[in-house]
Amino acid sequence: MFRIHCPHCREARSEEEFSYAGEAHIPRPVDPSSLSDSEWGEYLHTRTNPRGPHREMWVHTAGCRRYFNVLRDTVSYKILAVYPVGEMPPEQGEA
Amino acid sequence: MERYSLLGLVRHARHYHENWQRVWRDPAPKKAYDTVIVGGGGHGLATAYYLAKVHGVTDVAVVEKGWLGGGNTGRNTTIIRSNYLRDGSSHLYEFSLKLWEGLSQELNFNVMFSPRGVLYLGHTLHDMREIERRVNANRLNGIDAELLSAAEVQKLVPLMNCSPDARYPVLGASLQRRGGIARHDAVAWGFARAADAQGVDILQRTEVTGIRCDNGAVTGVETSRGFIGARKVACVAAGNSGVLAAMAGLKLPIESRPLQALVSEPLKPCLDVVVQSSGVHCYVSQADKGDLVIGAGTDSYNGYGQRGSFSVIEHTLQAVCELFPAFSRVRMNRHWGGIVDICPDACPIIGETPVRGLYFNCGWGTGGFKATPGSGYVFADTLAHERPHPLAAPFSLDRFATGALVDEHGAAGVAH
Amino acid sequence: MGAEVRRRAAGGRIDRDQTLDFVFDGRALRGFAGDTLASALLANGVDVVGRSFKYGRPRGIVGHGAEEPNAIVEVGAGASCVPNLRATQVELYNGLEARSIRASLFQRAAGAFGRLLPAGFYYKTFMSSPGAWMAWERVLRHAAGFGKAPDGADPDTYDRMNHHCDVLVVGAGPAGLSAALEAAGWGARVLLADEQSEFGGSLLAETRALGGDSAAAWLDGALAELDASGNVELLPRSTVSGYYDHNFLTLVERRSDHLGPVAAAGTRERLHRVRAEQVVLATGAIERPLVFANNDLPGVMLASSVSTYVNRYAVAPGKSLLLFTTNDHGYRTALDWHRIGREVVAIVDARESPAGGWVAAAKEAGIDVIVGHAIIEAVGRSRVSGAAIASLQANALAGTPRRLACDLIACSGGWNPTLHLGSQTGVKPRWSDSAGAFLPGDLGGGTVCAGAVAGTPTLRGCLEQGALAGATAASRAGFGSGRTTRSAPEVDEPPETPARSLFLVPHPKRVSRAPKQFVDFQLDVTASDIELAAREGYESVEHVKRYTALGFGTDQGKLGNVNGVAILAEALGKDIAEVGTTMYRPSYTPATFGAIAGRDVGGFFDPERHTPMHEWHTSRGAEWENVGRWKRPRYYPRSGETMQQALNRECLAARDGVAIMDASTLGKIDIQGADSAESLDRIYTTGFRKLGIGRCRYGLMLHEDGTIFDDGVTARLGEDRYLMHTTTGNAEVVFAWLERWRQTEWPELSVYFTSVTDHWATAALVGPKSRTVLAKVCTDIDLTGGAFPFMAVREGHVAGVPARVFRISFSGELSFEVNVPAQHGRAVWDALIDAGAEFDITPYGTEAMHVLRAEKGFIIVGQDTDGSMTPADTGMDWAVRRNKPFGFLGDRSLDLADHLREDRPQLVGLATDDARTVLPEGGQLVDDPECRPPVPIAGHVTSSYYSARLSRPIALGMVKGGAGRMGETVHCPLADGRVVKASIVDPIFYDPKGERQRV
Amino acid sequence: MSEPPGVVCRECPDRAFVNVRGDVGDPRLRDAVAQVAGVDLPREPGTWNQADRSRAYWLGPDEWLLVVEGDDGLEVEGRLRSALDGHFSVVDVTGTQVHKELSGPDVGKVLQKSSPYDFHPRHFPPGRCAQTVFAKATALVAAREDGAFDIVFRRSYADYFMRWLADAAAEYGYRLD
Repeated sequence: MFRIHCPHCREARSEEEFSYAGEAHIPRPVDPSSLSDSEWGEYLHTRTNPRGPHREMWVHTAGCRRYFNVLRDTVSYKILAVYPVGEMPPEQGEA
Repeated sequence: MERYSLLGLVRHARHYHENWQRVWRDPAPKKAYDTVIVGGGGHGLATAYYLAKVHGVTDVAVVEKGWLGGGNTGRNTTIIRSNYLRDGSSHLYEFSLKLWEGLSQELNFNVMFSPRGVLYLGHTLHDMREIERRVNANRLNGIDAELLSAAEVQKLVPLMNCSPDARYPVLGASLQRRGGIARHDAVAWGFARAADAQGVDILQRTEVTGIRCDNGAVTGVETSRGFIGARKVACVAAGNSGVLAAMAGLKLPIESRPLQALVSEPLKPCLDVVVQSSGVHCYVSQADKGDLVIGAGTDSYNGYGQRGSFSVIEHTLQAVCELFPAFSRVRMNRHWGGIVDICPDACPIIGETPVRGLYFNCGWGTGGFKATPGSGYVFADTLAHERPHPLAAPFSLDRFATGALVDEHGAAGVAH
Repeated sequence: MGAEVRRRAAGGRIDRDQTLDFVFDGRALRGFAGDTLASALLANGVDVVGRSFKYGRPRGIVGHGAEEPNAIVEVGAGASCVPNLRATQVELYNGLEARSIRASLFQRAAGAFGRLLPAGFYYKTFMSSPGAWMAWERVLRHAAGFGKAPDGADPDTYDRMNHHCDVLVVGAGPAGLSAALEAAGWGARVLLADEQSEFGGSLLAETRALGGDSAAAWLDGALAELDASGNVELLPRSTVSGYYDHNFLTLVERRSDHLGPVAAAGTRERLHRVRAEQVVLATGAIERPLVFANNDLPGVMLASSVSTYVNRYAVAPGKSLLLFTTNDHGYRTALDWHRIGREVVAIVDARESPAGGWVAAAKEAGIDVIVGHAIIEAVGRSRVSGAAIASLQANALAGTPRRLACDLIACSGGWNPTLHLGSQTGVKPRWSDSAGAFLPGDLGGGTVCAGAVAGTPTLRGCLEQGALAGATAASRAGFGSGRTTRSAPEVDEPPETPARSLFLVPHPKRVSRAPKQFVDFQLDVTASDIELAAREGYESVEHVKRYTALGFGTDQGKLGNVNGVAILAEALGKDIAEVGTTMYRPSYTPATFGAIAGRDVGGFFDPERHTPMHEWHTSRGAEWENVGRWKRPRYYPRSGETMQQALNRECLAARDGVAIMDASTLGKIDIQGADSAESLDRIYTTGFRKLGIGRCRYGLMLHEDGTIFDDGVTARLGEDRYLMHTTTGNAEVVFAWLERWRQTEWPELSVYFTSVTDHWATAALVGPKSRTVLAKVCTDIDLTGGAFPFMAVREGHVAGVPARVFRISFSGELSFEVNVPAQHGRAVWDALIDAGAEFDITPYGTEAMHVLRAEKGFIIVGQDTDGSMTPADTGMDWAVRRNKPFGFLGDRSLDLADHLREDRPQLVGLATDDARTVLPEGGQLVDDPECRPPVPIAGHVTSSYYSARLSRPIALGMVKGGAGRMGETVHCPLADGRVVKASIVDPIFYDPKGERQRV
Repeated sequence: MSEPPGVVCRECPDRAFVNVRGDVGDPRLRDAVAQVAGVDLPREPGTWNQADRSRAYWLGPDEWLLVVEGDDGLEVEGRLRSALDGHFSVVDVTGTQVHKELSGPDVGKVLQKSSPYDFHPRHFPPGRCAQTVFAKATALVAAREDGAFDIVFRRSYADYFMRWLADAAAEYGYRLD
């Protein structure tokens, strides 16, 4: 049961208030029509799915309804960093 | 391999059970094998067994980083059924169910397959339409399926709350009588013992740390016990498929998530069929030992922690108490998690990869246990003939490029 | 009434003024307030409290708390029965009724033929034929299981409560109390929980003085201080059952079980969900039993439990005690026994030369201390009558065993720290040779272990360590310096001789041939079972657990696990550390389903969403349909009407006169900003840029994989303002979808989305007379077709309330959807009903809505589509614009190879040839009805109704390549064996040109 | 029951609710709200401001709920719309919102039963507000100077919400005014 710091509400809130929104940093291709079927399929379905630090999006569904990025270890479940959409994660461990 | 039987038990009892032999050997790894199977769970061991038994390929090692059956084989709620919606999946699961029906005899190991019937409840008009669609499709595919009224459900499960006043009343159900449960550990052990007897090397406590490729073809696996050469490498390691794929430079359309389950304390028999409801999110059966075995949902996030969010347990038990108000006073003994590899269409990936000689069998999501023998059988066939078994063909990796997804979200049950 | 033959006249923490009558297995007995069922049973001389799981052997009480494996009872009866309670944790109340677990015939037989049933016997037999197991299973199932499930709905209620605290202290023994005092002193918000009815833990049975005063007096002082502190919450009878990620813990509080079988008022149990900044684990330790032959005989108990019964409950569970110990601590039980004037037969100490303070005290008291010996076998039938002891050298026996007579054997094999909670977090316990036990692993910076759980052996040490833990935890949570502010009370701690590690006591016979040496009492796992597992190659501790069932009981192996691991290590020739222990999982002790569910059952299982007109529908006797969380009227039967009759009436009213439907549940999203149109263009397959103000357009929304996800009509309200309608079930998903793209991919777009689903109450006024009816209550909108055309929206007043009126139609009839702010919804609805009265305005529900739209061939997303269908599959290419600058979500997928196949399922109409039979929804369609399974499937029926307007059945379906098969015949096999023939027809059955909705 | 109830729930009728979106850094937005409703938009996350008959609750970094007693939502929306300029959104949501006031010595316990949020006065003093999970729905909860709480939730959940409150508060004594 995670406790997640919402960067918009600026406080830690309980997991029940949030929804997971998948892997972060998968930008939509600028020109989908230029992609082959398999390149498009990769955008649609292929995920990093790492064992360890994972960059993912969460949304504060029951709170401010804003999206943000989280760097979370998928084994220890420790949250290593929380950072805004559109930014890259800070150096690991800086959380 | 010594044949197990009642007579054998009596004979061994005379010698105080001091003469039982090992169920499988503990060999040192050879330098190389024809085929190395990564993952000593039910699917991997079944693959090894059928490779040896059906195809005569015995130069096989099963490499397991921990203990046999320690992944999802030993963590699931053991529901077995074949009433899937789409042709591709129903044929595969039905093939598997037929193997289950004779598996104890085939392996000479009692896997306690108990075809006590699987009920799938409908709570809304929409549910009932979907159930009817599935029941009809099942019948046409030669799979036993019945449509039950709420009254018939009540008769089958007296403790169930079938009141029309419930928040989501039971409107009816599908019943697959040939479905049921089995003893999960026994499946891994039975396949391991039988594969070992065919000459397969089972290497426990051997962790794969790398997959070696040369010129687009696999040459073997790096392990914690050194390099093991192989002409073919078959990865069957639920919960680790992505990690293994990355070792070969591949990415898969898979996300690994915790799936939770729980058991009550042992009770005298009070539930004779398996009950599934995706409407109120409740999957419950009663094990032979008496525990209520309850499947909870998957967590919404990726994780390899073999534990999940407590809210999932709360929601599951709300559903159980809603559906079985008498179980409210029963107590939860243990809950735990497994890691399931989920594909976008809730169907597995079975077959070749862009790396020659490297095969994957993964992505079974929440429903892999029931497929164990069938999955092993078709995967072994695919490995032996280096082309997809016809039943595995719809589940190739390239469907994610062509768009030919199989979409079993409805029938796969657990909401993803 | 039974006599309390073993109750002492004085002492203990029981209240002798309050006698309590209770019934055990039909026997009327008596105890006192402060008793547990176990202490009362012992006081009454009840030796056998149950039969064992596999062999049906008689079993007695072994422990005094959560570790008790044997005394499993059923309390209460019928719907209020609670199965599988431990008698050691059941507080006695007046009138309590308890039953033990009886052995079945099978178990009695198993007891006699036990040798036929080694570990895992069932894997090796019962498989002569595929049906053999099902037959045997029936027998075995009835033998297995402990208590009976209640037979009816739970009469009690439960709830849950959330907590946030700086420091949660788990366990209110000496360490926990010290921690709580210290943390509270620094001002931290403290929660102190203990599973027992009284706080104090081991202090409740402590005979030594603390700081010169009695333990009881110190305890009272500490509790008074905590009580007076404003920032401590005390939770007795509260078991911390689970320890989850990020310091989230669950506590189950038993609020009424000590008073009666059913709570007289309030909730029976409460689940506390705790978010703790810091956790102090002060969970203590459980004494380790010793594994010798027949060690399961009633009368073999833990030494600490014997002392607890003597000191706390004033019960002497026997006459003549033989103590078997591997450490100095055990001696205190012999001293307690001696102090109350009972006979200590001897102390059998496995060590060669114990010389600690307690040893000296025992010798001083004249107790016979037999060193270098072990009890190798307990003797007796249904109760211990003696023991065989033998000299124990290294790890083998020497000399001839001899017999001692006794009726009570107390065992002390050392201590197992209660480290379950720490282990639940995923951190493996580590073996410590010096402690001779598993200790908690490194639990990280949010947890502090204190006291016996951390391996601290002495009371003084526990008090000191607890205080330090409290200060540390408070400091980490931001309170204080981390230093302790008070000194621990003085306790007499004599020097001790190191303990001896002894797990399996040797027997003159081999393990496989010796009388059973039990490791796990509850599941009848013996040392020879573990050896057999190892011999057969089940070498991992997890395999052994699963093969033998070691630790699988409701006690989760609190007594047996460590002995089992040690015996396995010995059998494999490995170290205990190498073998390791299995992972402990929540719950620490079993937790009631109801408590975890809380109040979210029955009427609170899932919220019902109501529209402002809900009461009106109720008053009209609506039959309901659940759509998502909404309650929607399905149809309004008049008395004596069947559903079909009501439907026919409702449909005909909409086609011929005027009908009204509550459409408030449709999702509505207000869209504002300069880029509103651009956003809509990207989200929908359709184009919105050129839509005129005041006009509406239908749109299809796709997932990125090209499958249909939602549909609805969007209206342009102003230059930069739109209103989107979504389907009822998808309202929230679509809203989240819009926000996701806006926030994460398109932050440059100037657009805001606001959900207004709840703000608007919507009445759909449908039928040729709808204009006339609306005109009666709406005078400021020109309703004529020329001024207010189809697919337009106008603002004005309806029944005096500001309203938006849409000329959109899901029925294909002239239709006005009247939207007013929800607070006025009911009043406007009433006004419309009144206005329509002269035209017999007919309310209709979702079922008639479905028929009306099916007559028009309109799809319902989720019914006619199933998550795998593209616009082309549903014949809606007309709603797809491929030439927009950005494209739209999902557009690329429409060109994927599989989406261009010609034999994809496509939406068609189906007309049964007999024009009588209504096809079943979900019916499958085949081309060849004679084919035997597996039959190639051509398609399926998605929607099917009897159309009153057309006087015949109509259906929609998905048929492979259906668009090119018009006029062909398909067959629908029914469950009863009949086969219905149907023709593939155009999906629009009524008014194909759409003239009626445009009038 | 002569004992004073532990929890009292009071209806707060006759209010206009308007959802306001925009850039808080834009003075035109703040000025327009101040001019129309007489209240400052709070910039601090999780806080609310009150002035005379108006309240402004922080909902998100660019979103507020404006509550004006004794006014009409559509009219407030209209006045704001004419006072505003640039990229903004104002929407009358009066029909969406139900506003209740919870007070009494045991109100904290009822909140604890209903939400995983920490409403302890150390963490949630007067002037704070939070949107959070409330039972199986969501709500906006605000702490007031007088120790009571304002609770705002969606109309379609009202039946569920009111039954939930009555049930959760029953053990402390509950009165609905």
